[in-house]
Amino acid sequence: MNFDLTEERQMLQDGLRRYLRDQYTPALLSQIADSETGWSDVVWSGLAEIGVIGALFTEDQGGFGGAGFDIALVAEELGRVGATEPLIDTGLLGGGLIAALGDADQQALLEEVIAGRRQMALAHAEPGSRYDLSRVASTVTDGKLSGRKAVVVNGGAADRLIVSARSSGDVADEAGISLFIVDADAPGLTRRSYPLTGSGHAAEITLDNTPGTPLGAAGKGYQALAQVHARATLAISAEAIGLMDAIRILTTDYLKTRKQFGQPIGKFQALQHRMADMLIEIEQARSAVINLAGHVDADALVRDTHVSATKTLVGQAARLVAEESIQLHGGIGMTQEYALAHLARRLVMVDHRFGDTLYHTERFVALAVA
Amino acid sequence: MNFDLTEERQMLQDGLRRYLRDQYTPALLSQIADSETGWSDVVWSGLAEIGVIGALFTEDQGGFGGAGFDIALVAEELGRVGATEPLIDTGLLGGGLIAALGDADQQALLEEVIAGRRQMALAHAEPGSRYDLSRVASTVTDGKLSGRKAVVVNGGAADRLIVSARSSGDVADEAGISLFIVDADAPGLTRRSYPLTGSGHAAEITLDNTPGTPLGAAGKGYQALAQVHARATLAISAEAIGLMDAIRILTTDYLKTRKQFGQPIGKFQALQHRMADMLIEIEQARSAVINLAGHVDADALVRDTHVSATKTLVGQAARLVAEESIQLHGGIGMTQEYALAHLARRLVMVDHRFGDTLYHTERFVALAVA
Amino acid sequence: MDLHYTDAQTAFRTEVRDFLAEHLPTRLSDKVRNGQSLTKADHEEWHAILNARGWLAGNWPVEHGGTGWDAVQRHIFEDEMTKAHAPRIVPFGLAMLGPVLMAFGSEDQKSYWLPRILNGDDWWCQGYSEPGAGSDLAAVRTSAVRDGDDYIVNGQKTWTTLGQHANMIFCLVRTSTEGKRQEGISFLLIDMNSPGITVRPIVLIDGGAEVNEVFFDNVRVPAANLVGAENKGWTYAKYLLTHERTNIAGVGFASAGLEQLKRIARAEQSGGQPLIKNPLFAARIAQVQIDLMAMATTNLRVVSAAAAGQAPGAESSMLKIKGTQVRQEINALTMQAVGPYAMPYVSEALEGDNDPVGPAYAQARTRQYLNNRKLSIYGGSNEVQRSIIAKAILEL
Amino acid sequence: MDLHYTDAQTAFRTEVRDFLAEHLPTRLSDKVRNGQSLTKADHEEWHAILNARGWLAGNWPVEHGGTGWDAVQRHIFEDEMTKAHAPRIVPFGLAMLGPVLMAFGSEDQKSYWLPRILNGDDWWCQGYSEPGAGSDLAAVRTSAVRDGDDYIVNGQKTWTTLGQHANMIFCLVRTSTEGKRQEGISFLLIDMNSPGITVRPIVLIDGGAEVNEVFFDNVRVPAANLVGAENKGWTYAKYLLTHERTNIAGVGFASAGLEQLKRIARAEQSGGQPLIKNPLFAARIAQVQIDLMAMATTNLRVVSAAAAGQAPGAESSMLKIKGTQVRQEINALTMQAVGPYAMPYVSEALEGDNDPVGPAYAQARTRQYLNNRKLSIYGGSNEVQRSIIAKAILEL
Repeated sequence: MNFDLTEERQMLQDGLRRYLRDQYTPALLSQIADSETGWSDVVWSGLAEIGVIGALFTEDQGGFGGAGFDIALVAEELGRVGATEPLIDTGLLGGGLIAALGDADQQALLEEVIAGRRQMALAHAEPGSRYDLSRVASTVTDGKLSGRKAVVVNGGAADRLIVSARSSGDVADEAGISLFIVDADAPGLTRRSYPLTGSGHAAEITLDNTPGTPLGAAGKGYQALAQVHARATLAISAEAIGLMDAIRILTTDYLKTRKQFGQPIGKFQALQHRMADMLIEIEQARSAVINLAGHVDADALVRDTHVSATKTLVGQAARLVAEESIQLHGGIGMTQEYALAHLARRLVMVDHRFGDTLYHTERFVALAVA
Repeated sequence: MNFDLTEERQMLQDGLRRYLRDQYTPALLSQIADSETGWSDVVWSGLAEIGVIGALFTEDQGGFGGAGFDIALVAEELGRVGATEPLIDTGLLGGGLIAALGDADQQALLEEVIAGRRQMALAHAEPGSRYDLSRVASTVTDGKLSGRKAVVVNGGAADRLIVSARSSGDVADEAGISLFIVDADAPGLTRRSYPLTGSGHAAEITLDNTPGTPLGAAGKGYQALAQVHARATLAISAEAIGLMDAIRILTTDYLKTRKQFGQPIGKFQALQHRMADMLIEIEQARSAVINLAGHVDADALVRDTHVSATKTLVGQAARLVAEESIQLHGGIGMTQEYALAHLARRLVMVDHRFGDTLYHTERFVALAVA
Repeated sequence: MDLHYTDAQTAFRTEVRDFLAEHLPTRLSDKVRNGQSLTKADHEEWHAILNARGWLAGNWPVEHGGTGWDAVQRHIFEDEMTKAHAPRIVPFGLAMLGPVLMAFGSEDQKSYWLPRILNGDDWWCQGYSEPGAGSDLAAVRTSAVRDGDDYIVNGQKTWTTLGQHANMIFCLVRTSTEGKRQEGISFLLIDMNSPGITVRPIVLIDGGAEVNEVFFDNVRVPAANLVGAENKGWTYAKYLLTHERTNIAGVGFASAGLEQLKRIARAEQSGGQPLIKNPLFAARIAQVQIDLMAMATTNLRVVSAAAAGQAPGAESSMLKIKGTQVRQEINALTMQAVGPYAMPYVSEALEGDNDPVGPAYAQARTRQYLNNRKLSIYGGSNEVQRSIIAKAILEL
Repeated sequence: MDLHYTDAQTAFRTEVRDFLAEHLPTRLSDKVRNGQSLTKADHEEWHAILNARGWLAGNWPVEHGGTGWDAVQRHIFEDEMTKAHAPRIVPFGLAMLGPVLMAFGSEDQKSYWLPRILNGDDWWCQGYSEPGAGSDLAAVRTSAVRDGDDYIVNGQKTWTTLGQHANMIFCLVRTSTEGKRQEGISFLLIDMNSPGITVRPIVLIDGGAEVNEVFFDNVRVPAANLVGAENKGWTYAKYLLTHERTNIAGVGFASAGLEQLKRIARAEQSGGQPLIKNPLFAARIAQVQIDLMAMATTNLRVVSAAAAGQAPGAESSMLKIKGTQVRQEINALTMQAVGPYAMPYVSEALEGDNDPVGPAYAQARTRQYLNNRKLSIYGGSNEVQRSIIAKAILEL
């Protein structure tokens, strides 16, 4: 048992942290907010250069990491500055599915992803599917895809989409889900892109007899989807740890400097105790992320037990930290201009991707309680 | 709309409060703890004399009250001193069922109850029936009762029991439950009496071809059981308000006198804020009890919606108040000798009669949410 | 004890309900129901409708053009308004300034300003908070120095809600620095179009711009606009704060919000069934519904005491805390209910879009959740309220 | 980062598990599993079994008859012990006094007392707390005045756990009233059979008598029983408090408790199905299980740091708080699970009854719930721990 970082990871963390601290200025954030994609091209290239995208993949896949602890490390650092680059969408979902299922030709695309030259998105969820991974109503007929895809994060910026469609079975069956690589400008595909709370963009996508290239065996997409979702959940959970650390520090600093009724408000015992409780929950969430990082490549039962435990705990801690930090700041915490706003918005949205506390509590019950 | 007490109720409250304050000394409590019944004969007679038992019944029934607000008023006062007399069991359950279903002869028994000369208990719940009111496995054959009854509060002291048995239907059906008046020393009836946490006694009762006199129509007992349980739930909820008021005052007084680190611990802001939160929840519970008192005789849907809302909120407040008050007292709050122990034990047990927060939350969902 | 309304009260409720059914524009109630923002024109339209019926000033006496309602009638009116998803009445002129003028204003001030409030001639805003003061209202630094028949005002106010719409502001200003801080404060009415006033919007965490900073740079204000006596403004401000708190729990807002939550939870699907059938989500709704049922009665206990002439005391602190907890929990559950469609950011400007991203009911839920974090901060934060309870009720 | 145990550690775990399967008497594990009290003889029996195997002193070095285990081995041992429902090792001699004697005791003291602890010749108890002191340990008033070769001790200790079984007590006593309060305290070993000592049981809220008051009335104690230097006892007491805190979270207790909770929830019926199938109850179990999974890892992080030689700091305050929250929640859920059978009061004396009221697993659950309210009070209340976190980690 060992909770220390390896030397390589320590170096990656140091470099990445330094890079992001320099890049993620308030000016960059406001530039991102006004941009068409909701993130920065420059930073994306920089991340690729440092090797952050490569850290998500094994050497066999053309990267130099790929373990749960690699994912957690880089995602946490991105979270620490509220970075909005599509590491999850282009890297873990898009790149991850190609790494898992792609044939030799398709693997070339992965190379481009790792080099930072290609944007991707996973067009899987649909209006009304909520967080159910097996619920797919879109259809494929003679290799042509039809259907609607909902809240496809990075869907506007992606030049390649991975699209799921049902080739057999009932709407909620795990079997019968097929995956396809689809050009973003393929015929019959329309995209409506819009900004997200906390930056980044997503798109509503309509497919109408849109051609796609099969990715993996027909009807066998579910296992790979479940695997990349586990890794994406790890990433967003680790990102939440970074966000919570940053918010906690911001709040502690504010409590030390802000004076009211003649003393720093951090001297008020009620606020001290609430900060202590917040810290305890952040540490709990951190341990949960470590657990998930260590088991994200385990068999499905063990993996998903940790996915659901971690996402539940992270979701609960995220709500507590977002709400308490705004409350303890008072008025200033309500303003967009102050650094907390961006971080808190991103943190609140963590519960709305890859299943919320409700979804994961129920799944945990099914997997590990009853 | 009017939240003031009528003059009559105000007088009853004043008299009862004064009486109980004088009677419920630490000496009486220790006497009660060592007694065979878990309550005081003397106080029971006193309560009858003041008219407390009569307050549970309408004039038609031989009392002079009987409304929800009458029940709430007397139960709250009993709670305030941690009184353990069987107002619920002899009065609301035993007496209440006779008032609802008894023929002219049986009503004579009610007169004795109101006069304080007769002890009763309801032998309804069974091992494994938990809080399900319709779950009855005991049987009746040719007027003879057989089965096991669990945690029959006041079952040892009662000289008349009301026993439920199934005359038809499946084990959980509402229809087919019959009620009987059974002599405590009837043949085939065995009682094992034992003390309860927070005083009072209960009995495990076994019936083996025990004779009983039918109370009400065969197979039609459920509605009356539901009605007296609603009234009993109101009483135990109001009792909890009295307990919580007393505990809150005890705790506030302690915080004012107990000094640590050089000042009364009531000056520590973290404790102040927790006391404020506790007070808010007590007030919420008080309002819920008022709601139930005002609707305990309404039609079943409205009545039971309030029963479940109130019991849920009271159960939650009770846990909070019991745990916080012990915590805020520190070591002294853990000792049996200190007044808090008896009150807190009774308060904690409130969740274990007539359905706990879990049971009532689910019932509320079924009645009023989905 | 009697939980029931009198026949007259029940009849009044019916009258209000019928009026709203007939006169409340659907366009406005749809906006309120979906949590969307209202424009200045929306507010003015609704005020005019209520004023035509004589129901705009529920807490004013008849002699000044108000309704003369008692506390229970006001409660019934507010209850029906929120259940019908009517826009709330903008409080600055009607609920805040009006009562202060009636109690402390000169006859000239009353006869000039009060009718203008009813007629919508002025949009008032509130100049209380200053930067860095937080919940400490007496920390007024904006100064007013007498110069002939005028005061010269310099300083800054902040958190001025809807100040962008206002042509008038009532301000606490410092007219003396001697003695206790509370004793040098005056209550001044200032024309927002005066030279030297700058209004700067503060964009909030939800992206909306409902509050403002107001800067005063040698602003000349006629001394006739002083309310009451110089240096006595603190008294008037406290009067204003304690005067009208019967709606502090926001029972009506919570009821309306709960109804919306249930509507959404019936429409959203989860695991092949309506979300409201999910036992865990249903239990969370149950919890907030049970809390609200109790809070409504706590509120009525206070309202009823107020109707009997008792001044609401620290009980209003309890209502404030529980009220914000319930409303914020409803907001959180509603945001959770809309699932992934909580993520799209829809600006105020775009929210009326005919082709919304996802269901129309989902559009404003995250904004509303974020915006309503303010409920536990403003008007004396919940922390301040807890300290009030500890001191005033628990005597700790 | 590596969450896995080494092969040697895994082999050790198997060895411990096998030993417990063979040597832990079922009579004892049944009592522990059902939350029942253990007698003095029960404890002594179990200590002797462990001592025979050489595993009684997990935190002692080999030279003194201990195991020489590192922090991870100790963690594995404790984990297996609690999973097997073994009685906990009574800490007073082994975990508390032993390390202090090794660090600060004379050679005579070490060679005399340490073997006696292992052999069970002495039952030690702790004389730290005094009436009214609460979490303020330095408020020692019990005095020890030198008289020739003896000290004369007068005063009172309280909350002395299992003092009724003890023949020896280690005490903080005041030997000087000059200077800082901490500087006049000494660490003294006292024979409980000395004339002038009275032990009075304190009955707790659960009806059990596990703690005591100990009165000292001119008790004569040989000066040879002073540990270390006079007036330096505070240092030794602090050492004791910070020395062995890796089990402060009580992960093993919580795991065993969770397993019991699930066993009961499978056995109890609610609405015609096992209680564990009830979605709301299952969700509450899930919550505590999820919390425990995370806490176990937080604990390992601290254990692992300790194994690497870092002294656990304020992190142990976090573990204390979360550990008590988890254990108390498990107690509350277990009491809830047994339903109406939580109500019967079964005294310690009767709990071994062959014909229990209701299921045997239900008997002690309310007592256990009430008794374990102490977890968040003793050893520095959770309030004190929060203040430590605020100061030491958050630097507020």
